[in-house]
Amino acid sequence: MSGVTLNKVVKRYGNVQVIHGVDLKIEDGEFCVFVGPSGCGKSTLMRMVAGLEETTEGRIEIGDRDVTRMDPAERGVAMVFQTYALYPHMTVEENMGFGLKMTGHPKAEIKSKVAEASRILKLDPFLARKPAALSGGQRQRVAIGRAIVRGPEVFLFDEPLSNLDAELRVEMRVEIARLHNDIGATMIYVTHDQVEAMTLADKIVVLRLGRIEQVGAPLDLYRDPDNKFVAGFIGSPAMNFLDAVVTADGKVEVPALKTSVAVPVTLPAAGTKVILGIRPEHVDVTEGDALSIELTEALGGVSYDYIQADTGERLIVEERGDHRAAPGTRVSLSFDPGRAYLFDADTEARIR
Amino acid sequence: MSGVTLNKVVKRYGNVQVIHGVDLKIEDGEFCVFVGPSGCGKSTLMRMVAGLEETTEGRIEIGDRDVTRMDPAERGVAMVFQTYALYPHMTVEENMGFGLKMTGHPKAEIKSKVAEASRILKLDPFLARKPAALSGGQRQRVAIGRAIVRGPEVFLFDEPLSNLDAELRVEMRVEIARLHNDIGATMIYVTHDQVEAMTLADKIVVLRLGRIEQVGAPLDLYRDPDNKFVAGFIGSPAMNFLDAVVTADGKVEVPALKTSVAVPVTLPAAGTKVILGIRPEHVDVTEGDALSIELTEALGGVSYDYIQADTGERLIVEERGDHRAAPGTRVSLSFDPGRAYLFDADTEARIR
Amino acid sequence: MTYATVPDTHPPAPRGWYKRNQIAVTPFLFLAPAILFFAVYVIIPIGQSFWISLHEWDGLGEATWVGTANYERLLGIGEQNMDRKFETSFWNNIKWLILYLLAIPAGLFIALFLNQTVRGIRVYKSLFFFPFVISQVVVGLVFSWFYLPREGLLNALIGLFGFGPVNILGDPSLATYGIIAAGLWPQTAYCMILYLTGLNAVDPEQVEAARLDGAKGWRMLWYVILPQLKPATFIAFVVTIIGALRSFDLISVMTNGGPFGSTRVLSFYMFEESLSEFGFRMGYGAAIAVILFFIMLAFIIYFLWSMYQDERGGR
Amino acid sequence: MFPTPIEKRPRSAQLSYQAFLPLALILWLLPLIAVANFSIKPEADFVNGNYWGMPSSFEMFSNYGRVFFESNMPRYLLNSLFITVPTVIGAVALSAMAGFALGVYRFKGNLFIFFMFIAGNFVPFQILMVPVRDLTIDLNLYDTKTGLILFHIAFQTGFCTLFMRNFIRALPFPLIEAARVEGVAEWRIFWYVVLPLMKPALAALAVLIFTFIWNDYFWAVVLTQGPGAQPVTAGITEFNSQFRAAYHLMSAGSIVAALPPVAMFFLMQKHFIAGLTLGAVK
Amino acid sequence: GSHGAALSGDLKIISDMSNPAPRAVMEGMVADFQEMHPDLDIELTIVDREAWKTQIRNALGANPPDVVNWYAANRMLPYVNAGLFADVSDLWAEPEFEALASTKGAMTIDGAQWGVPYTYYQWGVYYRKDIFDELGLSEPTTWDEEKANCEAILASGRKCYTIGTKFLWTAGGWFDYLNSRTHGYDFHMALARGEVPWTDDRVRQTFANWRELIDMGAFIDDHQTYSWQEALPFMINGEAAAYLMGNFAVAAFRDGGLTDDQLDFYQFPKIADVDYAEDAPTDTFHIASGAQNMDAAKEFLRFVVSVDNQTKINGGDALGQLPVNANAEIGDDKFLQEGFDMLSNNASGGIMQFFDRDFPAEMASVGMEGLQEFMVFPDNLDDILARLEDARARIYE
Ligand SMILES: Nc1ncnc2c1ncn2[C@@H]1O[C@H](COP(=O)(O)OP(=O)(O)OP(=O)(O)O)[C@@H](O)[C@H]1O
Ligand SMILES: Nc1ncnc2c1ncn2[C@@H]1O[C@H](COP(=O)(O)OP(=O)(O)OP(=O)(O)O)[C@@H](O)[C@H]1O
Ligand SMILES: [Mg+2]
Ligand SMILES: [Mg+2]
Repeated sequence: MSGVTLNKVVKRYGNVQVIHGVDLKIEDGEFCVFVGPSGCGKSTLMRMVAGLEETTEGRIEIGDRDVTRMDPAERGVAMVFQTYALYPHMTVEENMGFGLKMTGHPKAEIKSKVAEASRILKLDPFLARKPAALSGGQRQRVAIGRAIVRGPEVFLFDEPLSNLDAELRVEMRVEIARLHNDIGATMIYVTHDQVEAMTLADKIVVLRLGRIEQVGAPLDLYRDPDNKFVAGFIGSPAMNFLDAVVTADGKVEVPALKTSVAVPVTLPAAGTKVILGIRPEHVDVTEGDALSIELTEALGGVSYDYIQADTGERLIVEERGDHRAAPGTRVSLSFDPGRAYLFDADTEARIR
Repeated sequence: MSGVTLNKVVKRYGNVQVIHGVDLKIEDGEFCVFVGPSGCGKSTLMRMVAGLEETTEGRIEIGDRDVTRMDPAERGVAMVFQTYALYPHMTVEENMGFGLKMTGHPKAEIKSKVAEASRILKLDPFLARKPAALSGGQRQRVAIGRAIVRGPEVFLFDEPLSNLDAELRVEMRVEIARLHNDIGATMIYVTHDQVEAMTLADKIVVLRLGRIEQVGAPLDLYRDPDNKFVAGFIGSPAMNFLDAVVTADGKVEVPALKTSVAVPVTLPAAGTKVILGIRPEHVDVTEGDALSIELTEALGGVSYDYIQADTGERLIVEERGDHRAAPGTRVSLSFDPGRAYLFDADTEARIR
Repeated sequence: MTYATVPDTHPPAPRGWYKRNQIAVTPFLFLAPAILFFAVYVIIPIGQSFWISLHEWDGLGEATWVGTANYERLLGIGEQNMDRKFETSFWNNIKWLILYLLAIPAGLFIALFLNQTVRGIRVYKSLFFFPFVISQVVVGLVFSWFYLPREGLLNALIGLFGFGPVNILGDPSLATYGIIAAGLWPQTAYCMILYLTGLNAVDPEQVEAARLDGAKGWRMLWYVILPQLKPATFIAFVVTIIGALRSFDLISVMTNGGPFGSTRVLSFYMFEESLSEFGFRMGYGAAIAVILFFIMLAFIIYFLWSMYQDERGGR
Repeated sequence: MFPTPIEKRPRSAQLSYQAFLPLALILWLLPLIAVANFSIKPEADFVNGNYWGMPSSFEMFSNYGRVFFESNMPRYLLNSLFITVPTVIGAVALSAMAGFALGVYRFKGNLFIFFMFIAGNFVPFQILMVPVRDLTIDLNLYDTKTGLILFHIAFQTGFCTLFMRNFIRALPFPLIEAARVEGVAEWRIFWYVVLPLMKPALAALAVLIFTFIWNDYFWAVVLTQGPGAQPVTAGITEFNSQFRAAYHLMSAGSIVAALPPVAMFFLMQKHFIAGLTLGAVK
Repeated sequence: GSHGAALSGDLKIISDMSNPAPRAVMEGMVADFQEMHPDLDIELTIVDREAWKTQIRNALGANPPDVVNWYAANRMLPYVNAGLFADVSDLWAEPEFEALASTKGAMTIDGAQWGVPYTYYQWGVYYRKDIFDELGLSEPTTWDEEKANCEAILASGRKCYTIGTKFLWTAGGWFDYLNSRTHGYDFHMALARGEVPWTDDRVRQTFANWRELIDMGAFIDDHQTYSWQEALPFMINGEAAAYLMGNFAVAAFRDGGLTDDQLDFYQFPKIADVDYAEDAPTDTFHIASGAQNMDAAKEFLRFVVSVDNQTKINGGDALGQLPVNANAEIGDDKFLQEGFDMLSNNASGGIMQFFDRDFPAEMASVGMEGLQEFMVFPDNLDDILARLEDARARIYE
């Protein structure tokens, strides 16, 4: 068993607390993605699992072992860094074999393990090259290969793809997904990228200011966010938020849209201020005079309308097919009230 | 008039020719985007317009002036660099006014021009700061401001947004579009990013190995690519390409799909090898047994199926709504043959 | 000097020659003073030294052409013996070259020791750098007192452990080592500062990756840190070699070449032959300098070659 | 960071490190401490063989007073200052310009000229001795500060140019291109864009050159004589003969001679390290 | 001549009289001369004596000073040959200079005179009278007495002789005496002129004599690390009993705290039956041939050798050395009197200028290095002599 369990884990730098008692259970073989805004503590948390940062309080277990105070090398984890952190003076082969060499494995074993990993990652033609002679994607693969070779129980990835260009990012993302399918090890993955989080994760952990906001499967978070923060964070383009107020007749009045909608949730008292959230892909543009189109971006298969309400609020609407409305056009918007979300204006908690 | 005209423009570094006689006319006030794979010469071409690289052969005109041998300073162009290239020791205000100061403009004039630009770009609160105290997006705005202040005829942008994170990139992209609307100057823009190219451009220039592959409006390129390279380059995810062969009955047989389709174009002789292209958004997954789903990525509003044919060829299919097919499922694919493209297997030219 | 190129559609005003060729001409204007100085004081004198080395000249009167006689005498070509002083100087130079390199590991060691972030560490770093800032003349004096045969601190210290007094600078078999040790002191400080700056630039993620890979202590140092310190090592190597071949001040202050010439090195010998109290053999001295120059040339070429390799990747 | 930051090690390791640090420093600086000790001793201590013990009486003021008032030391110090400061300014200015030309422009012979500077800098300078001495005499600059300054500037330019050029190379080139596109004349790019960014390098070089020149002995002996122009390194030999084996005075003199570069280093050390990092060990 | 005529302009003097007593003398001389010629602008530079030995050449190049210090005999030969010293034979033709006749030879090259002496001094053995008294010893006159004395001193836990050979020339003094006492002045000078091979048995005999002392342990240890000044404390502290040195050392002894009761002097004893030859080096002033103010320079030289000045500067409270002008009074200092007496009456063999002035420069340099080595490693003698012989063959060719 090699799941990872965090138990009331706390990290302090001097007096500054950056991780506030995180509890988390990652199952054996699970692909867990940490997301959250910059500075929320994603990297710190991962590095605590790796042993690169000391854990101030709490316990970290890998499998059944308490690793809280262990050396990084003894934890059975491997890490892939954002900058790859390849040793520039070693060849690809030496890079991959370095960990085994340090732990005193016989040469023949190292060779066969490296060969195996390079086969999986299609790195054979580059084994004798130095990292400087590789492209970004190849370097990234070497970094992963270096992790694989050591046969760790847990893989850690800290924004492994953010230094690659868009095309390669897609390619490597698919490769990492395949890798997880193939070797089935537990993986923890930090990313900024919506798409990576949604597509790779078995479980997404949304962090904010050193605390967990919500944990769940990607589509669960997408469909059923616990609060405005998670709702706004998951999904791209981000959910539109509009100020609204509960009316006496059990509806929600949205000034920006110049209409009221009947959202099927247990509404608070009339007059309560709420926030209505609706995703760009769930809104349709209809003829009307409520709002005006500011700008339209057509990407071929899909296009985005940037719409400004007379209240000054802005929305994005996604349209399928290839059309391009002229800026300045007046329109109305319609959507299925069942796909709208309501949040408390103060606590930002979801109203269900 | 300040369009830009390139006339048989050639660039050689020593013996290596990197631009092979490019002819291009950019109209006054047009937003022209250069795209192409890395190393194809986008930056080189733009820097030749700026005068930062010498033009080996050919002529470059801005408006009516032949600028081919002019110093950068005299061409009336302004450039925004990928790394912003702000002067770190000067405040925002000094950065923006530096060019004018150096060319001997009176102080009052500089001040008013800088004020105007910073108003447009909402930089007023930061005028007294040094670049180090600004966020990435703000720095990018200062770089643009510096370009605006000089009132150039032509703006040049070399991947101006690639150092920003995803969210900011979207924001700044919209801002650049607004800027172009507002000041209406000629702009040349280099990018790797599909979305930027599609949304910003009046005209996209697709480059490959120092040659122009196709020039046209974004949706024209999307709908009507001249060759396989352009078809594959424009649109995201990229178009799927499948080996096919013309049959005697005027259809096209696609082994990967285990079917033949009647593509409404002038077909070459039966037996000719062709390539069939179809965009992920134009394919539907139906029940069947022709191919198998390898992997599914659900992003919430949209999901992608990675599908492998028995021939080994791979396809991506975009599906709306949130579903997630289990890997391994056998399926068939259907699409409107009118949306398919055919390319010559050898020349890769479009068959129309 | 200001001129206005308002970017507008007016045809540009006719421009001066300089303005038209600004980018091509500027580098030479900027280089001119440096090149002038350098040529007059360095490049041309090197040639002149070659020329002088082919003459016999007392530095006062007329020079007489003697061809390669000076070199033949130095190297013992023909029936004469090799110049003994030259031989001693040469081997001493070799000792300097080899032993001086100890400054590199020593500097690295101290740099590693000081590469921490405790309170006041900056002051410590500066104080450790101290010896480098001090003139070699003073270092030489200090060490010659340190070595004094009777009153020297060194003898006081080894006396504590029951060892008899040694007269390091008076013993021809030890004197050179004693001077080298004195030279190592500031040189180690120099290497230390180079390594400290080098350690600053070590990629922390690589260190972390290596920690995950199970590398620790010496093995971390050897396999991961040292390769990253290569640029620092390179510079340290270069400055140490230069320092070793130039070792003049220390010898002149500490032993003046003695006892009976046992601490001479080539640079000192050439000074002695051409400009010292009894030295009136400019040609001979120049010949020694030329030989020293050729030894150095090996290092210069090595250095330039490495730089050239680096440059080929650059813009 | 390597080695492992001490604050991540056990408390005991931290304490012993903190304790060992001053100890190591004392050992390292032992020769200097001894000299400092010498310089405040009365002459009697040396007669009585009390070389290394505590001073029997505290004679700092009288010893240093004699250095300043009974010898040419003050003149030598001033000479050193008047030699060192113009040299630093000259060498830094020349090499900043040369470094700019070599670092920014692509032209034929760029690398050749650059390598010439490097090679010249690594030449054993004794080879220059005779011709430079003759040249200086011919220029009527023998035994003048100007003669020394001119030579030092020329010789240091090699090293400084290497340093400056590498530093400028490490600057983002688009900064220069941006200025060019903005219509800034080349020399103004140097003055307004490049020079301000080179401040750390200028500071680091200034400190290095200051120490090099201040401590120069060889050329001082070759190109000057007497307190009219000689710097303190050469002057100290006169001083030493004047006071023969008076260790207390010689020590005081040595310390006085060593102090200015030390002060310079302490004042500039922040920039010094920053500049070195970028220039030498990039 | 311009006797008494008003002098004006600049007069640049570089002097190597840098030790405390000579320094004061030099400054005093310039002050006196200044007083005599108030319109003259005198610029005096005093340079370290050791450093001056290398700097003089640079100084005499372009833009030279008017007057410089140097040494007589062979030591001035290169500068005379190079035409850097002005011919001052006209001065020597003046009647006042007849009183300098005894030093004329040392100032003469190619029949002309190239400078004037300002002082000379005897060499001899300075010793601690109090220690001799304590041990019941008396001044030795023969080699055997010398050795016997030394035995006694050694037995008392002291060294016989202090010496500092770091700058080599002190060993030259020992050789001058040992060689001339063993084989006579003429042989010594023949050796200096390169007419005798260093491997000659007679030379070996000289070294054999020297070795007797070395093997006894007569010299202080580690002398190769000390300059002559650094060797002084050994005698001042009573760790060594004697110092073979020039008379200029007396001032230093006195500075070091030795009283005239403790300090005494004897002539280097007889070894073989040859006439005594004595080292009495002459220090000199010269005019650079490029001097700007030749009149003033010559006047200064006249002043230097004048009777009054000679009396004044060589007095016991000044240099404490011997005047070069026969009409000058010799200081009433006991060492001066003894020395003058010795040189006048007991140096019938001849006057030597000193090793580094009698031997050509290059030979002197190689030779003194060999002497120093011999003093530390007497067993290396054969090798040393072979080396010196090698040098002799080349240098005098
Ligand atoms: N050594 C340190 N000392 C003090 N605070 C630190 C230190 N390292 C990190 N922090 C703080 O801890 C918080 C979490 O940092 P962390 O790097 O984990 O964020 P992150 O979520 O990975 O951000 P990003 O997405 O930008 O990588 C930040 O507020 C950061 O300022
Ligand atoms: N100084 C140079 N010498 C030789 N070849 C060069 C030089 N600069 C660029 N090249 C070559 O010119 C070609 C075009 O380079 P350019 O920088 O214009 O590509 P790009 O399209 O901008 O690529 P990217 O998207 O990576 O920025 C490349 O193949 C490059 O290797
Ligand atoms: Mg992070
Ligand atoms: Mg580019």
